[in-house]
Amino acid sequence: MGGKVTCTLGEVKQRADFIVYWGGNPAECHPRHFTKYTIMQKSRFLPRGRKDRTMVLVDIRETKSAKAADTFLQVKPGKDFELITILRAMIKDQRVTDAQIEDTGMTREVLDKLVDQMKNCKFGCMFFGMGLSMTRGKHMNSAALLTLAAELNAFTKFVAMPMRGHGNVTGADVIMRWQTGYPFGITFNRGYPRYNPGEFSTVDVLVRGDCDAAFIIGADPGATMPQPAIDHLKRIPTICLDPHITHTSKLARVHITTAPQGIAAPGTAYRMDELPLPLKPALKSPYPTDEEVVRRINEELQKKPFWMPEGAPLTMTAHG
Amino acid sequence: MTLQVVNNATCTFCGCVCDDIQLHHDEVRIHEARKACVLGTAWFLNHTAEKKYPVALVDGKEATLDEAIEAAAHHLHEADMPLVYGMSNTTCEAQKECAALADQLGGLLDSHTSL
Amino acid sequence: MIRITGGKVYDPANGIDGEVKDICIDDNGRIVESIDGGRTIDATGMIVFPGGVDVHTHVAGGAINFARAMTPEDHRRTQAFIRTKTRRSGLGGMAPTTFATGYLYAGMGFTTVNEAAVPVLSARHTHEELADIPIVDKASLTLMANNEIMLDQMQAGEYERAKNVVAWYIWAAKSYGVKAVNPGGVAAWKWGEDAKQLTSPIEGYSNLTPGKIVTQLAQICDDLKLPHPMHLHCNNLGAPGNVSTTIDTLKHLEGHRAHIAHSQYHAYGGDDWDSICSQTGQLAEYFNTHPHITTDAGAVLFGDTVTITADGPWQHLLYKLTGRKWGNLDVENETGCGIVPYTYRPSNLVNAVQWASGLELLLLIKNPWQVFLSTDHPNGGCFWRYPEIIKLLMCADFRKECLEQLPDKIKGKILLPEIDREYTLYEIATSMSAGPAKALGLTKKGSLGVGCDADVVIYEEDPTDIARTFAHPRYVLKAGEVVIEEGDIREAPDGQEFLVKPHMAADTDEFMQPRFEDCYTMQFENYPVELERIERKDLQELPAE
Amino acid sequence: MSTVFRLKEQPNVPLEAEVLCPDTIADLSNAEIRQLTVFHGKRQVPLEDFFDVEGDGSVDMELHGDLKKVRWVARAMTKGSVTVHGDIGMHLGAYMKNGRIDVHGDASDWIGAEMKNGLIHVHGNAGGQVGAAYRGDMQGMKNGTIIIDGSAGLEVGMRMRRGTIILGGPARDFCGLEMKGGTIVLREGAEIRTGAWMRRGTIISLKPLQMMPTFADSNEFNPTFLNVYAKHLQQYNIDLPFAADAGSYQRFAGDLSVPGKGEILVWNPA
Repeated sequence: MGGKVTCTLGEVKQRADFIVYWGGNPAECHPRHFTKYTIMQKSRFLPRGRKDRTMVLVDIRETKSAKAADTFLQVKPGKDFELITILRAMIKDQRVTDAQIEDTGMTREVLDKLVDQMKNCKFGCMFFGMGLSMTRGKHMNSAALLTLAAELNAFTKFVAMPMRGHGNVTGADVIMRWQTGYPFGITFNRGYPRYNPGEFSTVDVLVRGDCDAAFIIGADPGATMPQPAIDHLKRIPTICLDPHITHTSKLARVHITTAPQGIAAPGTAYRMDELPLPLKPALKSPYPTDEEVVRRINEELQKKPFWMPEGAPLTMTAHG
Repeated sequence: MTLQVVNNATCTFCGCVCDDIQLHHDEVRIHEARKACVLGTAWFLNHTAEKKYPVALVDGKEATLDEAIEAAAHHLHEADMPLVYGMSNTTCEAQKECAALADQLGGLLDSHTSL
Repeated sequence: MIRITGGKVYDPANGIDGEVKDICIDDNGRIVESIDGGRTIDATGMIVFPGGVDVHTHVAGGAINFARAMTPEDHRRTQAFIRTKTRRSGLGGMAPTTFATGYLYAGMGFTTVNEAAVPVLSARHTHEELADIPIVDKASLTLMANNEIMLDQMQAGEYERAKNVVAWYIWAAKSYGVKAVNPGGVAAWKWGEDAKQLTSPIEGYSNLTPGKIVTQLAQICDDLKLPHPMHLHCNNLGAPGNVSTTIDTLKHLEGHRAHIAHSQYHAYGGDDWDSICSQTGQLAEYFNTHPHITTDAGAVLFGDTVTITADGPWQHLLYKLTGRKWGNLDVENETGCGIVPYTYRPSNLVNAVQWASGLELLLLIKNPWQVFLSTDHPNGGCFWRYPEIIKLLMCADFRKECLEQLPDKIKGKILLPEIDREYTLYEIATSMSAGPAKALGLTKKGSLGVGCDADVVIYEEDPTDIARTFAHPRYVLKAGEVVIEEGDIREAPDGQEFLVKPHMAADTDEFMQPRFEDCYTMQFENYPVELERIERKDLQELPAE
Repeated sequence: MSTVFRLKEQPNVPLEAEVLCPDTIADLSNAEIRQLTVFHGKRQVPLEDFFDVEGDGSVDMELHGDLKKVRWVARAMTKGSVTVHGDIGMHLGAYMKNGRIDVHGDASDWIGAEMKNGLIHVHGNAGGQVGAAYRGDMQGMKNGTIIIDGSAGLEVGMRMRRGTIILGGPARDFCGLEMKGGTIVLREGAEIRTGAWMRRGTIISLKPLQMMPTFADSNEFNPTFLNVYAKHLQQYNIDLPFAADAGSYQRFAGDLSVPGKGEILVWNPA
């Protein structure tokens, strides 16, 4: 069974002589990734910067990021999982036929070279984007790449990292882990955290109509989710906090305008490599911060009767 | 008019969370975000300290913050299975309050990650 | 105000060994000579200890949080703390959530913990987690021995500079002291190598050896007047025959204070996994003749756990040995950490040697002020299993029973069967409270003397099961507040954090900035943890030399 | 006499009702059963708020109604039978140890997840993760039999260790994902990535499959064990072709990426 082998971006900056971007378009979606963290940086170990590094881009179409790559590999749409699995087999010298390789849009020559680069670099790093993690196969595609990276450690130093978008989504992940043990997809309906993606993840919950009120903050599902999910948000009391009036605000029973984080609200945000950074707001907002509003809702709820029956046990063996 | 400067400000638009941005502002609007990329620049310049929207809306009508907080607490308290969702574009401090909210409510807690 | 009356008091810091006496607590949460009025707790027939102090544990920060994400299957089967109107919910298990960590520690009478491995880059994160661990007081140690800016200064022979760098990092991280892990080895691991010999130069450096790092860093900790000496995780953890590395390391420390972390993992003889054996006799003898050095056991308990250390090479080895999950996280310029779930089995010869070695060290090191209770949580076992270790230390007969589960071929590989020593309550109180508090330099902890923090545990002795006694205290008081009563958590107040501000040369910022910008990816100005982020703190400013 | 449960009130949000299990109700009176606690979302309510209960407790249970939102029925059951007339929600028979469950309707996700033994027969369709492992666990179902007459969703038999899953209809992606043993029979084939990352175990498909690239195509054959296995399956009214004159099986070995020693047998009619 695999695992997750990763590092902070500073390690990539200092050491990574071989970098793969898979299913992402950093040139347009994370514009400073190349210059600040990866291929363009010089370091004591890679004094010539770009010249000392090799970059491979894997994607289903040639994006602007391809210009920055030494090699662009165009994988057939929906074949990422197959291609990564082929690579896992090839690094172990298992036989895969040419026809099977070509079915992913690659050739043996190309993959032989890639495997050779992966095994013989000094420090390899794979970044994967939503082109990988949000297409058919979803979390299994990410798991495949993480496993490949872990397995490459039999030959050299190799790590992998998701290219998180969406602002501070990493912070949510990190905080939920320390407070609940789980990164997302959690229920507290038994009085303690339980986890089951697919059961407690929001799209599934909304599409099945499994919740009867929604509190939405720092997201606009009214614009991004499938229609049945949006329909359910319209049916139930939805509460929305956002600096703007969003699609979700328009379908919500309650909208509260809040100060935008990092611009007018202070605090902390986590970078994609799970490093926390302080925010330095330049402006003073006429609106309260998210933190303040949610705290006040919490305080308001404290005044109401608690939902758990009296005399319920204080500890028990978890059940899932 | 001379603009005020904030050094080493942090941009939360994408997961890079660059913390070397220099913001030039007049307290209402950010006029320049040096070192920021195109996405970051748009992010900083598109938010202002102007009061463009009502403080709160309850059932489509303008409401005070107190009224909105009371209404929010009421709906959440009544629900048998409330959901707390999102938390991408917000601070860790607010995220902690959200986790506390779901814990206190006995509800669901989920972020963008599950998409 | 509270008066605890009628209990047998074990307070090694004040030489009190089972004397029946009253303990008085004032409204400031301090122990005082006497009080007028207030609540009386009748502890007649019970025993009274100072609150436990964990000198070495991993309960907060990037690594344990990584472990939490890797073990959802464990969270599903563990003890759940149910939400109450005022108290947050939590999950126990191998890598407990922050809230549960506080409940579990307090629930067995521990009131102070030392988070022993904080990379500076995740210091901000670690403090946020520590703030979410209720009830107990906390200290944290900054990982230093593989910091490249410091290593460069040592390599250049710039001792003063190296010292300022260390001071700068301690203050930037808002920590309490220095943890050295596998000196030179983690830096090498980032290239997939390891540093196993104390006298050969480490990968990437011309003349800097692990031995030199150890000596200089110990000197730096002394010169900075840190209340806790260098906290050292020796090279070559877990490897057969590593006792020679450990003894060699200790020799490099002559003339310095030091605390050796989880020495069980560093006390093996043999040449490979088949011939591995305990060499705790040698190591204990060293401690017995060098009273200025302390250690914690890093004892192993059979069962499931998750191993998590900044020792990447060892983790990769474990992953290869077990074929289970593996997480690894390298932090720029500082350290790395690896995470592998693991099950210690009595039938496994290596595990059996580890289990015996931890207990042997606790029993063979004669002075309980020198060797402390720990499992290197979660590496050797979860901290909430400490009462099982106490039972093993106090009952030679119980040890004998446990020895029978071990494989036959263990004969001749361990010393435990020949050891009859049984800890007294006084010695237990020393090893789990007074001793670690003293080693940490926490003068108000581990003592029931007047002026100390009123962290007090009252146990009801269960002569049939000592582990039960220590797992279920009747009362636990934290800073004078009753937090556990009759087995229930009554209050979950916030604890405080211990910080030090070491003295450093005035130009250290200017010195650091260009070097910092060379290897880090965040802004120099954004890097230090702001003091005001730590809400409840006990800050100690250290004098210059 | 079976104990009969009729859903009288449609739950608004999921109803977690692991008390609906022979082990829990067998020795209880009708009145006691009515008072058992179920979780309607976060609300702890007596069972009778949602169900009419007929008869005293027994090891045989009948459930009637649209139970799509009712979860965890027959969790860890060790004996008796549960018969569902209607659709049933998630986690039916999860951790089940013995006994028999019949669903005359559709079932949802995670049925028979991590089950140890027993039989589950769904006469309609099932959701995903049939007989699978929950997140983080190393092993899915450890033994027992799951028969789905209709189709099933994603990750059927994920990490299963032993036992049998038989699907009358097609499976979706990742059928037999990381399988460690046991057998999956696919009468109508599957979508993609069947047997991905499998270590051991057997997947038999009566329809052509789109194979993962990391399976090696070996010989065509009619292994003798299939003869025995086909007879074994006849007790569930499943006909597995094996006669040489009717066709043969093409054998694929993999998943090479692990590298694993699983096999996928695809029926090739003559």
